[in-house]
Amino acid sequence: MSKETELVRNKAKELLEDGDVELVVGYEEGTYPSRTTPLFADTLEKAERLIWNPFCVNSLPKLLSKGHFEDKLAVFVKGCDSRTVIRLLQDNQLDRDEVIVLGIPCNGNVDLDKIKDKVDITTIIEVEVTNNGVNVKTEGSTEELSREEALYDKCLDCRFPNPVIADEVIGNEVSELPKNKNKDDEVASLANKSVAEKNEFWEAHFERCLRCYACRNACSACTCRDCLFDRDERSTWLAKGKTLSDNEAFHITRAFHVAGRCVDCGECERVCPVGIPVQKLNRKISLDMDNLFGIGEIATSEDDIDNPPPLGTFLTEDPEEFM
Amino acid sequence: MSKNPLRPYPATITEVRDESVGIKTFKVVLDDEEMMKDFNQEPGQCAQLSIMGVGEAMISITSPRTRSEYLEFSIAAVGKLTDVIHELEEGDKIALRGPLGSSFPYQKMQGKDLVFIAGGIGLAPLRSLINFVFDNREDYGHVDIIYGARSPKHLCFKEELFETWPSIDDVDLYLTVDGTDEDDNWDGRTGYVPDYLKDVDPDPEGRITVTCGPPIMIKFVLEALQDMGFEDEQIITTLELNMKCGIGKCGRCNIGNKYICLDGPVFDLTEIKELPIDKEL
Amino acid sequence: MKRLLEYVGFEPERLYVKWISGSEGQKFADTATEITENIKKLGPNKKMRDAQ
Amino acid sequence: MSTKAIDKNKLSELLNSLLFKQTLIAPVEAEEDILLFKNVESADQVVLDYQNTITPVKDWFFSQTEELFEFKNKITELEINDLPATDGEYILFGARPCDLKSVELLDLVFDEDGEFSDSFYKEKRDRTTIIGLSCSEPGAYCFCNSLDGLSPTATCNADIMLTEMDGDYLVEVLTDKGEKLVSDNSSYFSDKYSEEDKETRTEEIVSNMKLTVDVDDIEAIMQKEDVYLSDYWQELSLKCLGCAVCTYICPTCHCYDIRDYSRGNAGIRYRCWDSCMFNDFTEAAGDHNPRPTRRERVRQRFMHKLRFFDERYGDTGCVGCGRCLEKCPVNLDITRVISDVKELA
Repeated sequence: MSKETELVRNKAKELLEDGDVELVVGYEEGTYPSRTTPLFADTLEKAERLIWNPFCVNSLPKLLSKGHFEDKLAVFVKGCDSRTVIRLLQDNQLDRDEVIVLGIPCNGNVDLDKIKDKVDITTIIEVEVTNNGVNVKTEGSTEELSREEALYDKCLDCRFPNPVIADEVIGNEVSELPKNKNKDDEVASLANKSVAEKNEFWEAHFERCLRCYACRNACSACTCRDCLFDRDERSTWLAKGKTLSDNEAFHITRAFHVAGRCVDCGECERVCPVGIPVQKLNRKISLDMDNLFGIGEIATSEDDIDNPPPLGTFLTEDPEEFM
Repeated sequence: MSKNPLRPYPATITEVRDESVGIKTFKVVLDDEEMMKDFNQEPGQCAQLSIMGVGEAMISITSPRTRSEYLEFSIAAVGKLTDVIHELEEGDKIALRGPLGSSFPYQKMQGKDLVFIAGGIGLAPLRSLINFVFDNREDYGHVDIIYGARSPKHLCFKEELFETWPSIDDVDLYLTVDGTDEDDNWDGRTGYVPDYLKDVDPDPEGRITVTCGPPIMIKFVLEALQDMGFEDEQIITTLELNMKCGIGKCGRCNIGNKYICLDGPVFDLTEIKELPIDKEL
Repeated sequence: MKRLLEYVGFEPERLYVKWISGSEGQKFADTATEITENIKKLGPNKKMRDAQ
Repeated sequence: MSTKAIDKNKLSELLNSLLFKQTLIAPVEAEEDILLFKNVESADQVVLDYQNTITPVKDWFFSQTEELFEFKNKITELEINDLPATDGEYILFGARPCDLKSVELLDLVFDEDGEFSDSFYKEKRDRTTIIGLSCSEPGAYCFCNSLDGLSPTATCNADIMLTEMDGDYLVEVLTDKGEKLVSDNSSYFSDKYSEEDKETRTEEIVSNMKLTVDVDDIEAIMQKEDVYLSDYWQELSLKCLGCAVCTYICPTCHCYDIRDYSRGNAGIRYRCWDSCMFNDFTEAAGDHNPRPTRRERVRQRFMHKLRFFDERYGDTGCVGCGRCLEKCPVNLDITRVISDVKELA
């Protein structure tokens, strides 16, 4: 058992035993030790199944945003997830007094799709992620991979390895992570391409979209109870059918809807089954929003909870490019 | 290429009647005469009605096949499509495919006494069977019709209720309303359908009951019938869920191994009890 | 919006946003003429042509 | 019917020659690691050593969006016309056994005899010759071998089945359609292998399966009322995001929606995939919903696969392709559900 797993289990058991919470939300082993799945532990027995490792990727706070939970609960968050917590608090999707946020600093999550050609993912026993690389220990051997070779793209450009909101931090704070990738530069270089090239790039991606709405359902900013894409029977401009233009209209519309609210967690892109670079759209919007409204990175501290998203408010000093 | 099962055919509305509050009855004739002649719906079956560009909905055919020169549909305006249908007038076009779904077991009912129990627009699907029975009067025994609506204004098929049906031999009609407004000239019974059923107290011996109405009414009627000693096979009802394809494929109306659009809407209580249901439908 | 549409490959000239007051009739007419002329120069939009 | 062999280099020659006369649908890499079945213009594009495509072959027979008919309408005039029927012949190349099995299951739904047989599905099905391709290396999430009649080399309803051997492929010719294709192109094939060779190879491949699950009695267990009403479904639904990845990439899911596109006085009606995981799927007029929460929707999906499908059609609705557990954003795993449900009973 890893040191982190032990800490996570002990913390969960302590909170449940003391009656501080009714439910602890964390991860347990999924199909394989290298795959994780969310666990809602409401008993000490279940808390014994909790784990923590670099495969704990999906954002847990999003699962709490449905108003399903009446009891006080605790949730484990990484740096990126902690921004989701702020996002959800901004939207009144969570009640700050009812959630104990347990932060765990993170060096990056391992992408099984990336490493599956190099190691047999069914035999992975342990993985260690450091600033210098990723060591994957399997039943037979240990593979040393670079961060680029093993981590999710979203983790290669991580600016928030440490939780920005937490009632308690478990484990040691992570110092600055290496920048193995620069999303903003990628956005800029795509933006500088010709109209035709940009069109070709996006159409090739949008054409594959299945309209499964995984990006929406995993999104920290998508908190509408009744989403307009489920209500398309009432709209004439966006059909449920899968055509390139409907797919395109879907993605452009969704990008707008998260403008100024996207916390760059990268879950949309991770969950997309057909590999659409959704984050390249959302990041572009975030950069534009910063450029127009000077908002910088949003949801980076508890103080941001009361800062309304810029497109949800009107200020007389708002920029007006069209005047 | 085999026949496109999802394609409807043009039809013309030949008559529109105001039935009750928010409910209209449409008389519809398929434009293709052959098709109209061969339509041959069984009592209780449905058809898919479409307005192009708006959508399609499964509606029960309220006229019997013994009156084969037209099809009647009684429709409450409850959604986007039915709102548009309500604006249609005589001579307007609609599209139609069917007949779809299961029918009442009218052959099994032959020689039996029958009790029809309906609430509100729930009389519409039963009406096709009631008129079928009356068109073959000698095949069936005594008929009781217990029918209720929210108020006298909400009663459907008033002409049949007050004139046609009472004049038929060996028929008893029991009408009730939940309540009345001041301007209602109502000297009949006030109260709920399940209570009236208990008062009428039909003898289960040699009887089959058919019920349709709002879910809450069906629930209490089914309970009452069982209390009176009716066996599950003697209790027949119709289920309704959101349906799309009408041919048991699109998955919307799936409950257990059944598709309501194809295997239903008519079920007897034995079949319903076999369905996995954990709450009221 | 203009920025995003441009990013996904629309010609930026296809979207106009301009503030015109109800009293500025001439400005409205001039803008409409200007837009029409520019769009004619661009020719038909090639994106999202498969829309039904 | 007969067992033959084809060399690896001859296979691509064969595909290129078939391309001239027929439309070839085969797995291609649309983007790095994103494999999809698509129309192929040259045999070079075809990927042979893949594990599973993202979307299953159902996409070919039961298109994600299918136009049903066109209409012209005014209030007192209405014209409805079928769209021109597809012509031409198709070859679906490279379908894995799980996907082959799924076509067998979809046949039960769409291609039944009777008045409601789905003409769109049937048309494509009748015009398509299926060349299956055994899995040489089962994927990490594959569990087909746990299901009845399935294995990484099962032929199911393929017309021709290829199994990779050392340097060439063992070819099983299984139907008249397959026989025709092979006899029309006989120069590409030789008589090297026998049925025994296939058996030996199958054993070898099966020994590499990573994931197994015991599905015995699962239908009977799912039929128990206690299981249906169990709190387990509520617990399971907590982690479900409610997206449709599992159902859209599932080779046997067949739910669809019907919608109209219309502009002015004309338009088309089309159908498109829909998912029981969406919250508005069963919502009726008046906001009444028989599956109001994720609990009922998650339960419906597993009940349908493991019980209802079997009750209606006599076969399990899961083919063990492993796509849903792999692609589910939270790894909601049907193999885990099967073993958990067994514990409940």
